[in-house]
Amino acid sequence: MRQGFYRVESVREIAGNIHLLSLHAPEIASSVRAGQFLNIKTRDYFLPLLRRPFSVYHREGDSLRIIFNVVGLGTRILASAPPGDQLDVIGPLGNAFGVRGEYDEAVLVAGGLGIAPMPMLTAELKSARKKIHTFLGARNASQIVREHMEDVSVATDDGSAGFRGTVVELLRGRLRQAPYARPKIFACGPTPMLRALAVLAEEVNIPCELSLESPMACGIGICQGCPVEVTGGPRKYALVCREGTVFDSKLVVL
Amino acid sequence: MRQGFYRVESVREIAGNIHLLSLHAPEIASSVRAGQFLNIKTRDYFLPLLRRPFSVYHREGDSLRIIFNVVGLGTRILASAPPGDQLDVIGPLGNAFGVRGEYDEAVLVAGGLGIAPMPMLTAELKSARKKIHTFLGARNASQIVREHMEDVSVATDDGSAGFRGTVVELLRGRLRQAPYARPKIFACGPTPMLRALAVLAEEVNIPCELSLESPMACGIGICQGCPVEVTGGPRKYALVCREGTVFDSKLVVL
Amino acid sequence: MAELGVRVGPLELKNPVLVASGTFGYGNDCPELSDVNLIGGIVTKSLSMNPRDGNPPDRIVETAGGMLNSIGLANIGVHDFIANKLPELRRFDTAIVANIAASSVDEYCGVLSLLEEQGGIHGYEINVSCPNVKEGGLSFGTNPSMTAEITRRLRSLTKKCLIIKLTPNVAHVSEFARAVADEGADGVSLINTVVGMAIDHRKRTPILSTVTGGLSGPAIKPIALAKVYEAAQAVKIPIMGIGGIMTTEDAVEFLLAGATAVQIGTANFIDPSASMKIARGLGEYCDSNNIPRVTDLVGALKVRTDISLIHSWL
Amino acid sequence: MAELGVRVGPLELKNPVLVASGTFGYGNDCPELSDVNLIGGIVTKSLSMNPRDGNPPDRIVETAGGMLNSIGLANIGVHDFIANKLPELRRFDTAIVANIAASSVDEYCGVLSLLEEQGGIHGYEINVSCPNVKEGGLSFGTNPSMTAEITRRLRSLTKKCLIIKLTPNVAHVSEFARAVADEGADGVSLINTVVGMAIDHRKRTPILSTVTGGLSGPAIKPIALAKVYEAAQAVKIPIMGIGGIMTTEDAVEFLLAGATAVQIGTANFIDPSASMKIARGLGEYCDSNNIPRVTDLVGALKVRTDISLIHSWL
Ligand SMILES: Cc1cc2nc3c(=O)[nH]c(=O)nc-3n(C[C@H](O)[C@H](O)[C@H](O)COP(=O)(O)OP(=O)(O)OC[C@H]3O[C@@H](n4cnc5c(N)ncnc54)[C@H](O)[C@@H]3O)c2cc1C
Ligand SMILES: Cc1cc2nc3c(=O)[nH]c(=O)nc-3n(C[C@H](O)[C@H](O)[C@H](O)COP(=O)(O)OP(=O)(O)OC[C@H]3O[C@@H](n4cnc5c(N)ncnc54)[C@H](O)[C@@H]3O)c2cc1C
Ligand SMILES: Cc1cc2nc3c(=O)[nH]c(=O)nc-3n(C[C@H](O)[C@H](O)[C@H](O)COP(=O)(O)O)c2cc1C
Ligand SMILES: Cc1cc2nc3c(=O)[nH]c(=O)nc-3n(C[C@H](O)[C@H](O)[C@H](O)COP(=O)(O)O)c2cc1C
Ligand code: FES
Ligand code: FES
Repeated sequence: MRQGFYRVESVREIAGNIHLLSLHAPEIASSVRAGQFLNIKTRDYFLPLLRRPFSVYHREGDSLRIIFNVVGLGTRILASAPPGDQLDVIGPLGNAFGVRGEYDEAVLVAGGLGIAPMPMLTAELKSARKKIHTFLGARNASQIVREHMEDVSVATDDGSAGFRGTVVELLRGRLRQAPYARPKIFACGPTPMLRALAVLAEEVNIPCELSLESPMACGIGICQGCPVEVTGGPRKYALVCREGTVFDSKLVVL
Repeated sequence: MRQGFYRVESVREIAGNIHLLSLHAPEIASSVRAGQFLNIKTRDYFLPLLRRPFSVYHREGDSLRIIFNVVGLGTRILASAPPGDQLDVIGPLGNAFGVRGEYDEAVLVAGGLGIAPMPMLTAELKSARKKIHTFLGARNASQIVREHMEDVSVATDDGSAGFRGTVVELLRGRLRQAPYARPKIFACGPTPMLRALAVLAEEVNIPCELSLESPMACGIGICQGCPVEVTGGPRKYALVCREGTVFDSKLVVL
Repeated sequence: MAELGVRVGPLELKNPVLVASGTFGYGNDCPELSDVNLIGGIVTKSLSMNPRDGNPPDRIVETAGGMLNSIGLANIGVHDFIANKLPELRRFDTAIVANIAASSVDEYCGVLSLLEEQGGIHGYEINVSCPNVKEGGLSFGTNPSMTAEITRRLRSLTKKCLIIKLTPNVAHVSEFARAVADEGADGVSLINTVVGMAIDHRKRTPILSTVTGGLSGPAIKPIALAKVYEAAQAVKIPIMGIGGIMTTEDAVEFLLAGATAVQIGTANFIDPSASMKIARGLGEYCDSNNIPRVTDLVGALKVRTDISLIHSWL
Repeated sequence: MAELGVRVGPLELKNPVLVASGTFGYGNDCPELSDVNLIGGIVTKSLSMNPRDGNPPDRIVETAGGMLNSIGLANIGVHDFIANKLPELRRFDTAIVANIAASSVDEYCGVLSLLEEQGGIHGYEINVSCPNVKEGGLSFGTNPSMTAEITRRLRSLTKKCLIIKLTPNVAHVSEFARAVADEGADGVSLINTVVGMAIDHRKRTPILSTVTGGLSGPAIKPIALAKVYEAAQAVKIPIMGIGGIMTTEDAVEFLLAGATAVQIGTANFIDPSASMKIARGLGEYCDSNNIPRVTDLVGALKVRTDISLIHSWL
């Protein structure tokens, strides 16, 4: 974990309202792992006040990429950040996906901007020699980003691309057809999707890791602002920013 | 008085930390008079919260120019406003200098950014066929702007250009040497300078108009936030934004 | 088109948006930039019996997301208002609410009585954030029994809409809301400004001539929402929500928290037609969300009840 | 090089900058990003007798120039703190101030007594913005006699620095400052967060699980300055100023208003080394303004005395 000013290399819109921002951040790039995030100060004064957390989407040499939707002021500012701009960034933050371990086929499941960590995860899985299957859910065809991902199946709410319905339904169907060999699920996306996925993983008894979101004030574990309810153990809550963002689906209550 | 979005044509630094911003504002340009000001929203959200008032510096066709120092956030934002940016502007505001009237020689006195209204005033005085003498005070040579002004004499605090001392001392000396024919003083600048000038005008008994500054919340007379103490008459205060910014030096207490 | 009309006691408003006292002059000060016929009502600058010069400069300073003011209730006095402002206000197709400020209970009564004799005033808003000269200048509004007494006395003088404007600078605003409701006020409006201060570290002086002033603007919206919600839980009389309302969504939040109407203050300084835009915006908001009556939003906040005391742990 | 040391009763601080309770974990949570040896002191997260889970999500929401939190005083409890945090804290070359929260006077006393037996704690800050279970959850801190009683009981248990942290959610904070000064507190710290609320107009729910929360950050700086100034006029004991301090100049403003030291809260979330930068900044500020001792700034505000009552007219 470090804090520094890093140069914006480029920002461009790669899909409907989805922007790709590239940062020159050698120190962070050298240590970041899939599932970790950056906490970015979008401006040097108090509006927005807090940093904005973004998963690391992709790494290329000294460059780190994030992708994001413009949803409010912070992302609006980032989307129009001029190349050369120096952003105050803290990272890498959070734990990471459990890439090592006893499984053979990795099943990646992402909804909406939940694709964000998948390209980096894909890269790590490949070097770990895991077989990869990717399931992406999006509102419609215009919202699909599939770069740097493998064996991609798509579900859209409106059926404008791939399966019509949720990505979890798509996966459920796929699992019915043919089981994977010693699979493990890695997921990121909206809470309702993760909730449904956790249920599915339980049913079919496949280990499942979820990357969670939470409003965050600090991102580094000092504000206690990002609780998620956890099962088993004395504590009722864990901190998403520090003990997560990746949790075993069996150990969290969504 | 109107409110509208007007396009930034250009912004450039014309002297040490002094910036010239040009706005395409036909409706305002057609009616503005020397000494009036614009109230500009520097951003479309709440930091800065309030508008920022700026005297109209110069008019050219449909274009209005303002010049300003970067002193804080609002001016910092304006100084880096990209051409094509649309600024929310209210104007023209305030009364104006009394160009018409019984005098022959106009004596313009400005300190620091008090030069702002002088070019427009000079233009109006010329069309009113008045003789013009301009006295500019600045911290040092690098802070002097003299475009669009006539018969300019300069005073600097450090003597790096013209007379060493205050512009009021410079004027006092000049008046000792040779009196003007039916003169009238028009001034804008820091309060201490205007105070000294009012005293001088009183002594030598020359009519004198001062353009005042005040913190302003609205600029249009609805907040009562910009009082200046006035003499004679029942009321203790007048509103700088609406009853001014130009006042007869005899009628205000600075 | 959704129904936007609301009622505050006997006062009928064609829509729930008013301009707040002291932030729009006397109501007719900038016709070039705003059309007051489009909003539910105008609350005038606070009126006292005699003209008030107000405080020395500086009266205004900007803060993070807000501003401090110390105007000192500068106003032309009720006589001048009646003679020179009211006739024009009568011509507007909007509710005129006269805001009254005073330094004694008798002065409140005197000003209201004078206005009561005039036509064209639809209601009164009482600014109790004023120094009670009898009590060495302590604000009426921080003393429940004083606030109640003012209400009782004024209630006996008018059948028109009587609204008491509460100060947020108290521990429990609900206590004050109850006190005035019990005395028959038709409504409460809140919040007035929050006491604040700004310092010039170079000069080592307070920026406002009066040391402290009143904080307003977006910075105080969360405080205002909490106070409005607290008052709404405590009393049944209508509430006018005030504090940092800049957008239509802000106004909706106040309605959900329990306000029947809202007042726009600081936003007028930044955009003199802010209140008109919000009034129109509320109509569009209702239409696009299939809300037949704006009153359907009032107090419609859904609050979990499974969380007890802990909410007082911050 | 200016002298930056200050004293709060028996507590000596090498410089007047501390990190505020609950905004820096237990003090040793982010060594990679900040060096606590550079600041005057650490105020720990509020400690209660038993561990507290804290409130359900959402606990955080950003507002204009500020943020609301409803953490619910989630903490590991004093026993775990003593066993697992204190040993590390002892190694730091900075003052350790243990902040205590409780739901009964006895709990306050119990927690302090446990800490009193340990070495390495230089003082206590008492968070009285807690629900008094006996009183149906009304906050201790909004009741002067309760606040006084807590002070009296704790004073009898320790000779170490005892600081009472006051809530701003009262009409007259000076009343509370006086009450605790009279009971022998070594200092007061203020302000704690301001009660506020945020609403999701789409879901029509409060954003915080507990409906209301505590407002902090730049938005409340003017409120905090006014409260600190009011307290400084009322009592002679040292004051720790808190509220929206983001820069060295902000800190200077609090000192001028009468604070002997300052605490940095929300700023830590945005920049974990904010307090260290401000501590260094204060030294540079003094040097470049030829101020030999930082204490020369304390209460150095120049206030006009020719303006009387009117300051209560807003
Ligand atoms: C660990 C983590 C990783 C994330 N990664 C990505 C990513 O890779 N791509 C992406 O597009 N978005 C991501 N998000 C969501 C992203 O942080 C928000 O979209 C962003 O903060 C919105 O800021 P804003 O000012 O534009 O929106 P606003 O709505 O104006 O923000 C207001 C406040 O709400 C918070 N907020 C808003 N949306 C979210 C959200 N979904 N989760 C948490 N806080 C939120 C903001 O941080 C801010 O404090 C991530 C969130 C977290 C917690
Ligand atoms: C009628 C009028 C005309 C002006 N014309 C010019 C001009 O032509 N050129 C120029 O450079 N400046 C001019 N000023 C001053 C200019 O408005 C301020 O420099 C500017 O508002 C600073 O904004 P900021 O956010 O950069 O500074 P900040 O210091 O961050 O502003 C903080 C607050 O203080 C107010 N403020 C700061 N300085 C002044 C000031 N000198 N007078 C009034 N309010 C101030 C701001 O408006 C804002 O509300 C004028 C002021 C007035 C009242
Ligand atoms: C410059 C200014 C002047 C005000 N004058 C008055 C007044 O005369 N009487 C009154 O009751 N409230 C007055 N207020 C308070 C506002 O009516 C309103 O309650 C407060 O500003 C909060 O709303 P806002 O955040 O939308 O501004 C004034 C506020 C400001 C900013
Ligand atoms: C997330 C958060 C948690 C806090 N927890 C505590 C706490 O446990 N005990 C306490 O006395 N104050 C607590 N506070 C209040 C701060 O210590 C401080 O008084 C307040 O935030 C104002 O300062 P600021 O504006 O610099 O943040 C907390 C504040 C925040 C934002
Ligand atoms: S965001 Fe602060 S602890 Fe997680
Ligand atoms: S600035 Fe509002 S009245 Fe002059």
